[in-house]
Amino acid sequence: MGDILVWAIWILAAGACLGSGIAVVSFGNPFFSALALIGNLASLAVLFLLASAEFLAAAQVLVYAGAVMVMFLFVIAYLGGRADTPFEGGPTWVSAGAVVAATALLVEIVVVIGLKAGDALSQEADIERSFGSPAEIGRLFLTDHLLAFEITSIVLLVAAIGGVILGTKTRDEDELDRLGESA
Amino acid sequence: MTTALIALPLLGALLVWVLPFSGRISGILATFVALAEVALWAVIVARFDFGQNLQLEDRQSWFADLGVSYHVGFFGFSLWLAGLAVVVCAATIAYATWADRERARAYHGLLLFLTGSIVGVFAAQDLLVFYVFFEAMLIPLYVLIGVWGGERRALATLKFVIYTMAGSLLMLASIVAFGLSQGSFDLVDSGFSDNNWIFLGFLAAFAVKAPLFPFHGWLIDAYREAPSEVSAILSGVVSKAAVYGLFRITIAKFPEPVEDFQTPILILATIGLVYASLLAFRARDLRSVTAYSSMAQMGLIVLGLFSLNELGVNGAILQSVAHGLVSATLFLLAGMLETRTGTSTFARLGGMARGRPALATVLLVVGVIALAVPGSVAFAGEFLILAGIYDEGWWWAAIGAGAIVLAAMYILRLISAVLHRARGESVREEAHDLHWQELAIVVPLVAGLLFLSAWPASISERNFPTRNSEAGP
Amino acid sequence: MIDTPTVDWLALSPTLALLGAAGVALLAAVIGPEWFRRAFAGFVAFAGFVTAGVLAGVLLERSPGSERLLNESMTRDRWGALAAIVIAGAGALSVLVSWGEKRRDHSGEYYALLAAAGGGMVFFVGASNLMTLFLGLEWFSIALYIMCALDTHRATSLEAGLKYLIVGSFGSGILLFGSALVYGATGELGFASIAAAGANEDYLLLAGLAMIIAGLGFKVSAAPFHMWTPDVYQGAPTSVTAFMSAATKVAALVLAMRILTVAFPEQEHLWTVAIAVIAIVSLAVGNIAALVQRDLKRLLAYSSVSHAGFMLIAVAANSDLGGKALLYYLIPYSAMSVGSFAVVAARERELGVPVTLDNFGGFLWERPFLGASMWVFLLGFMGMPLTGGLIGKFYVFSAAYRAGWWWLVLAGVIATAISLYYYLRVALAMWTRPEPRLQPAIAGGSPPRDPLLVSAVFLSLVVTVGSFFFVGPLIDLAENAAASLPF
Amino acid sequence: MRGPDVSWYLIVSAILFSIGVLGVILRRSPLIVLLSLEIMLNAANLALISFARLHGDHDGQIFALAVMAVAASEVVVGLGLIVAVARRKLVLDVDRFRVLRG
Amino acid sequence: MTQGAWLCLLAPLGGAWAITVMGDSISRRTAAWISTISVFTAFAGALVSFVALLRKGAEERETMTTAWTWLSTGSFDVGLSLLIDPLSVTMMLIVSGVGGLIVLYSVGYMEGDPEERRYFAYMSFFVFSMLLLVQAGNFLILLVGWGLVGLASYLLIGFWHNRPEAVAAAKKAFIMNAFGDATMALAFFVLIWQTGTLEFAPAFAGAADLSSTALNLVALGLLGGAVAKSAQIPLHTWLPDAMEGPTPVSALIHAATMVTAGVYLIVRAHPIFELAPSIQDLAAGLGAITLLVAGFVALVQTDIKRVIAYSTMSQIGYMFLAVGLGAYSNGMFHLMTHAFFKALLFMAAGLVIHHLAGEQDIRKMGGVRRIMPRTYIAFLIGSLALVGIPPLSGFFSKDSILAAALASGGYGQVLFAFGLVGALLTGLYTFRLFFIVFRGEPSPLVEEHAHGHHGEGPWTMTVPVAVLTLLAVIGGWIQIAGLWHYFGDWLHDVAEPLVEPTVTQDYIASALAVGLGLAGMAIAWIFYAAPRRRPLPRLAAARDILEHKFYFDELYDAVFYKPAVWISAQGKRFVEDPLIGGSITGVTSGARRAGGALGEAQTGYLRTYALAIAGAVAVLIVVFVAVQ
Repeated sequence: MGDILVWAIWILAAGACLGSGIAVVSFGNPFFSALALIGNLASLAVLFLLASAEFLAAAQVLVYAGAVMVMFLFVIAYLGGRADTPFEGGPTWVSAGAVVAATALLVEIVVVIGLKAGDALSQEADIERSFGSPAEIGRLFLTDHLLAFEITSIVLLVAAIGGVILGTKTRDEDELDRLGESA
Repeated sequence: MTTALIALPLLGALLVWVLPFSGRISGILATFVALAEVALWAVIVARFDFGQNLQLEDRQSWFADLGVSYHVGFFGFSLWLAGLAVVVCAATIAYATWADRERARAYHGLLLFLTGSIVGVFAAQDLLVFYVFFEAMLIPLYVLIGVWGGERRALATLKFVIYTMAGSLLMLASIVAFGLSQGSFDLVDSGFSDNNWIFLGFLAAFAVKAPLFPFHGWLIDAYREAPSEVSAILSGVVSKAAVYGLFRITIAKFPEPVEDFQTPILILATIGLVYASLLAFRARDLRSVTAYSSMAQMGLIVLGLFSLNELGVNGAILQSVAHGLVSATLFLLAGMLETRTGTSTFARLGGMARGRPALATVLLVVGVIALAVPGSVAFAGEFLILAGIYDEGWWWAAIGAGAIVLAAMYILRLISAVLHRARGESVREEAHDLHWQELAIVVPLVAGLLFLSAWPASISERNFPTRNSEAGP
Repeated sequence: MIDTPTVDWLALSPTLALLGAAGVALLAAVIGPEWFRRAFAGFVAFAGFVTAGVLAGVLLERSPGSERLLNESMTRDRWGALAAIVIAGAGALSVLVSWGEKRRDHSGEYYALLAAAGGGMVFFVGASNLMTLFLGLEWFSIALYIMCALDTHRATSLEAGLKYLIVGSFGSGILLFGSALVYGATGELGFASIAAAGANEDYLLLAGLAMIIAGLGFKVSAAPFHMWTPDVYQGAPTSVTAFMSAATKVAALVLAMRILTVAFPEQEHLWTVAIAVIAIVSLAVGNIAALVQRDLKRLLAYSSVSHAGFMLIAVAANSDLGGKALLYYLIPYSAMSVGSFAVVAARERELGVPVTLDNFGGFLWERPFLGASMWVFLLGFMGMPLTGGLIGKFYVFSAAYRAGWWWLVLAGVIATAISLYYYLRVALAMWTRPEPRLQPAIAGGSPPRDPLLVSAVFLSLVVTVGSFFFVGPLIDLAENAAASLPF
Repeated sequence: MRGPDVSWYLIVSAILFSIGVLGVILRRSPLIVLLSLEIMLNAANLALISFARLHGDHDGQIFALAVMAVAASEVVVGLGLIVAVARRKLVLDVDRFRVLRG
Repeated sequence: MTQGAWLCLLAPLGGAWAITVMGDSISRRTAAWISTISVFTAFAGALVSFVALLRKGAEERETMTTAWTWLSTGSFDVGLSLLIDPLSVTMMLIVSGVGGLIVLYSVGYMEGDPEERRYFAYMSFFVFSMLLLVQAGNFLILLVGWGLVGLASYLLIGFWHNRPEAVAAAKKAFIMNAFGDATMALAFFVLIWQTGTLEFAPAFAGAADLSSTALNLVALGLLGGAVAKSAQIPLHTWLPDAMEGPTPVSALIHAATMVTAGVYLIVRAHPIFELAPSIQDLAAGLGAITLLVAGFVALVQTDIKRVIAYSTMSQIGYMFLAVGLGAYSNGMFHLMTHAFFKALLFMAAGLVIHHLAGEQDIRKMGGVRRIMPRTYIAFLIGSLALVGIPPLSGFFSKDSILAAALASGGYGQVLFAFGLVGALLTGLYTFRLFFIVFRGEPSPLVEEHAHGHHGEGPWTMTVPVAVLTLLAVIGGWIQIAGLWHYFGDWLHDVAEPLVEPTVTQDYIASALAVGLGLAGMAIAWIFYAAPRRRPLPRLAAARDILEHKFYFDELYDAVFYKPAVWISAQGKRFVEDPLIGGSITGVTSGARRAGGALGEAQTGYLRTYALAIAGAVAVLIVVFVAVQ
C-alpha cells in the first residue's frame, strides 16, 4: 500500500517535473517559462524527497525555487518579459539537429540505464534513517567535503562580484551613450 | 673549434642587431665578422687531419632522456661544404654592404645568422641538432625573401616556406621514429635502419631542399624574388645542406632502403637534370636560367651521391663546392647587372661586353666554369660523378653527359644574351663597369674557382680518409 | 563533536595566495580612492600570482610522492604543482599585459577576478574528485565569463561573454551529468576510488566518461567542442584572451590527463583513441579554419585550437613520455600565447581598433622589439628551432610514436605544414614595408609607451627561447611531475 | 516503503536533461536559455541524488547541493550579463549575437 | 727536355694571363707583342724538347712529367702530366711554330680593332690549350686540352660579338664540340671502370683484356670526339660557320691546328682503335665521305673563307682516311703539310680581305692579281700545294695517303677511289676560287681599293706569309717515297703503321692523283678563266643540294634543336606552370576553400555551438558503448 502511494506520488511528481520542463522550453514568454521552472523545481524537490534527500529537497525549495527564481522573475520583470516565437529563427538545420541530438542523448542514456538496470540499479543500499538529513550533510561538509564547501562559497562570491560588475553601468558606457545621443 | 665556428656568426648577428650603428657601419662590422669566420675556417683546415674521420667534436648532453645531445664535428667532406658556406656568405655579406640594402642592421644580422646556422648544419652529428640548424637556416631566409624580395615576394615566401617546411616536418617525423627506434639521436652512436618510411621522410626533406624534380615548385619564385645575394646563398649553399643530409643521413644510415630506392631516385635526379636543363634553355631571364641550372646541377649531384661509389660521391662533394661558388657568383653578378639595368630579362639586355671588360671577363669565366668546360672544377666534379654513375648503368652517364651539352647551350645563351649582340634597351649608353669594390667581392670567388680548377684534387682526395671504395663515414 | 580534518595548508597555499590577492584587490577596488584602485589591485594581483608561483615551487620541491588530501578532494603532487607554476606565470604575465588597458571602471575588480580565476585554476589542477573538479571548473569559468564581458560598452565583448557563458554552462552541464553517471556506476567521486571500484564493463561509466571528455574538451577548446573559442577570444578584452588562451588550456589539459589516467585506466583503449581522434579533428579544424582569418585574435584563437590538438596527442599517448611532453609543451606554449596576444594588445591600443592582417602592416618596423618578438612567437607556434615550440612538438611526436601511433605523428606533421601558411601571413603582414598612404592613424597621436607590456613580452620571449636551450632541466621537472600519475 | 527503483529516476533525469538540451539549442531568448541550463543542471542533480540513494552514499547529495550553488552562481552572472546587454539596447535574442563568426 | 715542354706549355698561358690582368694598363700593341713573344717562346720550348728527343735513342724517346695530382679519389687518380714523345713534339712544333707565325700575322691584321687585347689574350690562351691537348700525358688532361681549345675556338669565332651571326656560329661550334667531349668522356668512363686508369700506356695495356663491346664503345666515344673536333661528317656543320671569326683565327684554329686534333687523337689512341678495327674502318670511311662531300660543297660556295674551310674539311677527311687505315705517319705528315699550306691560303686570303676592307664574297672580287701580285704568288703556291702538284708539300703527303689506301686491301681500294675523286674536286674548287679571285679584270670593288694602301700589308703580315709559302714548298721534302722517310721513322715507335705501301703503289697513286688534280684545274680553267668561258652547267637540283650543304643544318635543326625547344616549351606549359608551380597554389587555395567552409560552419549562432557539443557527445557515447 505504501508502495503504491509512493508510486503514485512519484508518477505525479515525475509527470509534473517533465511537463513543467517542457513548458519551460516551449513558452514564448520568459516570465511563464520562469514560473514553469519553479514548478519544475518544486516537483523535483518531491522526487528528491522520495529519494531520501530531505535536506536537499528543502534546499531546493528554499534556495532554488525561492531565492534564485525570485531573482529571475525580478530581472524578467525589469527587462519587460518580451515574448518570442519559440523554436524559430536561425538555420533550420539547427532545430532538426537539436531534436536529433537530444533524442540521441536521451536514447543513449536510457539504453545505458537499461543495460545496467537488471543487476545493479535495483540493488539499492540499505540506508539509515538519518540518510540525507541536515546533520549528516552538515557533518560531511565540515569533514570530507570541507574543500567543496568552501569552494562553493567562493564560486558564489565570484558570481556575486560578477553580478555587480555586469549589472552596473560604467563610465565607458556613459560616454558611448552620450556619443549615441549626439549622433 | 667547431662550436666557435658556429657561434661566431651567431654572436656577430646579435652584435649587429643590438649595436645601434648606421647601415654602412653595421655592414662593415658584419663583413669583418664574416671574414673572421673565413679565417677561423682556414685555421681549422690547417689543423684538420684529413687522414682521420670525424674530428673537432664538441658534445654536450642536451636532454638525456631521449638521448639527444649537442654534438657537432667535422668530416673532411663536411669541412669543405662548411668552407663553401663561409666563403659564399662572406662574399654575400660584403655585397649586401656594398649594395646598401635598406634596414641594413636587420639585414646583415640575418645574413650572419644564416651563416652560423648553415655551418651548424654541416657540423651537426645529432639528428635533432641537425634539424635545428636545418630549420634555423630557413628562418632568416624567410625574412630575407619576405621583406627584401621583389614584387611578388609574398607568394615566393609562402611557397618557399610551405614547400621546405613540409619536407622538413616529414623529416622531423622520421627523426622521431629513427631516434626512438635506435634509442639515440646521435648520428655516430646510432645504427642502421631498414625502415623505408623513415627513409622516405628524410628523403622528402632533402628532395625539397635540393630540389629534386618534382619538388622544386618553390625554386623559381624564390630565386627570382629574393635579393640577389640571398639567391646566391640559397642556390650556392643552402641547397648543399641537402647534399650533406642525403649523404650523412640517408645514405649512411639506411643502407637497405637506399639500395631499394636507388633506381627511383636516380630516375628522378635524371629527369630533374634534363628537365631543368631544358627549361633553363628557354627561360627568359638571367635569374631563371641560373635557378634552373642550379636545379639541374643538384640533379647531377644527387646522381653522384646515389651512385654509391667512391667516384660518384667524391664527385658530388667536389661538384657541390664548385657549383656553390659558381651559382653564388652568378647570382651576385645578376645583382650587379640589375643595379645597372634594373632588369634581368634577356630581351632587355645585350651588348654589355662593350666597354665593360671586367664585367664581361668575370661573367665569361664564371659562365664557362658553369658549363663545365673541361679543365674547370665543375668539369672535374661532373666527370667524377658521371664516372661514378656509369657503374650503375651506362645510360645514366650517357644522359648526364647529354645534359652537360644542354648546359653548354643554356649558359652560352645566357652569356650571349647579356654580353653580346646589340645593346639592349635597358642597357645604358655610358658603360659602368664593375666598381673595384664589386670586383673585390667577386674576384676572390672567381680566384677560388680557378684555383680549384687547377687543383680539384685538393678537395676530392681530402673528403674521406680511407681508400676503400665503400662510401660513407 | 565533529572531527575537524587536518588541512594541508601548503598544498592549498598557492590557491590561498591568489584568493587572498583577489580579496585584497577587491577590497581596494571597492573602498580605495579611485586613483589607487587600479595600481594597487594590479600590484596585488601580480604579487599574488608571483607568490602562488613561488609557493607552487615550494610545493613541487616538497611533494615527492602523490598524496590525496581530504577524502580525495585534492591531490598534492608535482603534476599539479608544476601546472600551478605555469598558470601562475601566465597569470603574472597577464597582469603585466593588462596594465595598459584603458578601462575607467572596474579596473580594480578586473584584477581581483583575474587573481580569483588564477586561484581557481591552481586549485583545479589539483582536484581529484568529481566534485572538486566541477567546482574548480565553475570557479574559474565564472570568473572568466565575467572578465570576457567586462568591456560592457563593447558589443563584441558582451557577445563573447554571453556566448562563453551559455555554451560554457552547457558544457559544464554535460560534464556534470557525466560525473553523475560515473558516480552512479561506481558510487565514488574520487578519481582513484573510481578506478578502484572496478566498474570496468559498466556502460554507465562509459557514457559518463564520454560526457566528461566532452566537458573537458570544451575547456581545452578541442574540436568539435571548440566553436566558442574563436568568438570568445576575439570578443574578449585582449588581456583576458591572453590569460585564457594560456592558463585555461594548462588547467584543462593537465586535469584531463590526471582524471583520464587516474580514474579510467581500465578504459584506456577507449579514451586514448577518442582523444587521439579529437586531437586530429582539432588539428584539422583549427588549422584549416585559421587559413582564411583576417582578424588577428581570431586567427590566434584557431591556432590555439590546433595547439590543443597537439597537446591532446600527448594526452592520448597515455605514457610518462606523454605526460612529460604535455607539461613541457605547456611551458613554451603558454609563454608564446600570452606573448603573442600581448603584442596584439599593444597594436590594438595604439590603433584603437581590432587588429587585422591589414592594419598590422609594417608593425615590425614601427615597433622592432615587439615585432621581432611576435616573429619569435610565431616561429614557436610553427615549431621552429630556437623556440621551445620545436622541442614541444618533438616530444609530443615522440610520445605518439612510442605509443605506436605513427599516424598521429603524421597528422601532426601535416597540420603543422598547413599552419605555416597563416602564421606566415601574419609575419608577412608585419614585415610589409610601411606605406604612409596605407598606414592607419595611431589613436592618440603616438604609440603609447607601455613598459609593463613590453616586459611581459620580454619575459615570454625569454621563456619561449629559454625553454629551447634548457630542455634538460625543464624535462627533468616534467619527468618528476609526470611520475606522480599512474602510467 | 519502496517506490520505483533508481532506474526510473534516472529515466526522468535523462528526459529532463534532454529537454534542457533542447531548450538551450532551440530557444533564442537568453533568459529561456538560462532556464534550460538550469533544467540540465537539475537533471544532473536528480541523477546524483538517485545514485546517492542507490549507493547509500552521501557524496552524491553533497555534490547536488554544491551544484545548486553553482547553478545559482551561473544564474547571477547570466542575468547580470543579460541586464548589461539590455542596457546597451541590444535585442535579447541569441541569434542576433553573431558579429563574431567565420 | 721537360723544362722545354713546360716552357712550351706555360709561356702562352702566361701571355694570356698577363694581358688579362694588366688590362688597360698596357697598350693594345704591347698586348699583341706579349702574345706573339709568348707563342714564339713556346716554339723555342718545343724546339728544345725536339732537340733533346733527337739526341736520345729511338726507344727512349718517351718522357712523362707530372706537376701535381690533378684529380684523385682514393683509388683513382690523374696527374697533371705531360708526355713528351715524337708525336707530341711534332704537334708542339706545328702548333707553336705555325701558331707563332699566325699570331705575328695578327699583329698586323688586327691593328686598330678596339678589343685587340682580348683577341691576343684569347690567341695565347688557344695556343696554350692546344699545347695542353697535344702534350697531355693522360686521357683526362687530353680531354681538358680538348675542351679548352673548344672554348678558345668559341671565344675567337665570336670575337666580334656584336655580330649575331658570329655569336651564333660560336655557340654552334662549342655545342657540337661539347657533344664530342661528352662522347669522349663516356669512353673514358669505360676505361676507368674496365682498366682502372686513364694513363695512356696502362690503359692501352689494360684495353687488350676488354670485351669487344667495351672496346668498340671506347673507340666509338673517342671517334665521336675526333669527328666533332675535326669537323667530319656528321658533326661538321660548325666549321663553315666558324669562318665568322677573324681570318687569322681561321688560319690557326680552323685550318692548321685545332681541327686536326681528331687526327692526333686517333694516332695517339691507335692501340685502342686497332683493337676495335670496325671503328677504325668507320673512321676511315667517314674521312672518305667527308672529303667528297666537302669537296662538292666547296664547289658552290661564294665566301672566300668558306671555300677554304670546306677544303680543310676535305683534307682532314684524307687524314682520317689515312689514320683510319692505320697509316699513322702518313696522316700526320699530311697534317703537317696541310698546316703549312692551309694556313698560307687563309693568310693570303686574309691579306685580300684585309685589303678589300673586310669583303669576303668572291663574286665581288676578280683581278686581285693586279693589285696584290705577291699575294697572288703566295696563294698560287698554296693552291698548288693543296691540289698536290709536285714538288710542293701537298703532293708528298696526300699521295702517301692514297698509296696507303691502295695498299689496304679491298676496303682501302674503295676509299682510294674516293680519294681520287677528291683529288679531282680539290683541283676544281681550289682553282675555281683562285681564278675567280685573282684572274680576269679587276672588279669595281677591287678597283676601288686599288690605291688605298701602300703595299700589300704591313711586314708583320707579309713575313709570316712568306715563311709559310716557303714551308708549303719545301715542307714535304722530308719524306719522299722511294727515297727517304724521315718523318715515318720519327713516328714509327709511337705509332707503328699497319700498312706499308710499296714504292710501286706509291707511284701509281701519285700519277693518278696528280693527273686528276690537273684535270680538276683544267676544268676550273675552262669554266672560270679561259678566254672563252663555258657557261656553268645548269644542274638545278644538284646545285640546290650543294648550296644547302646536303641539308645537314636543316636536318639537325629539325631533329635536335626544334624538338628540344618544343619539349622545353611543352614542359613549361604542361608541367612546370600547372603541375609544379600550380600544385602548391592549388593546394593552398583548396585549403583556403576548406577554411572558408569551416568558417561557414562557424555560423556565429551560439546555438549551433551547443549543438555541435551535444552531437559530438552523442556520437562519443555511441562509440564507447558500441566498442565496449
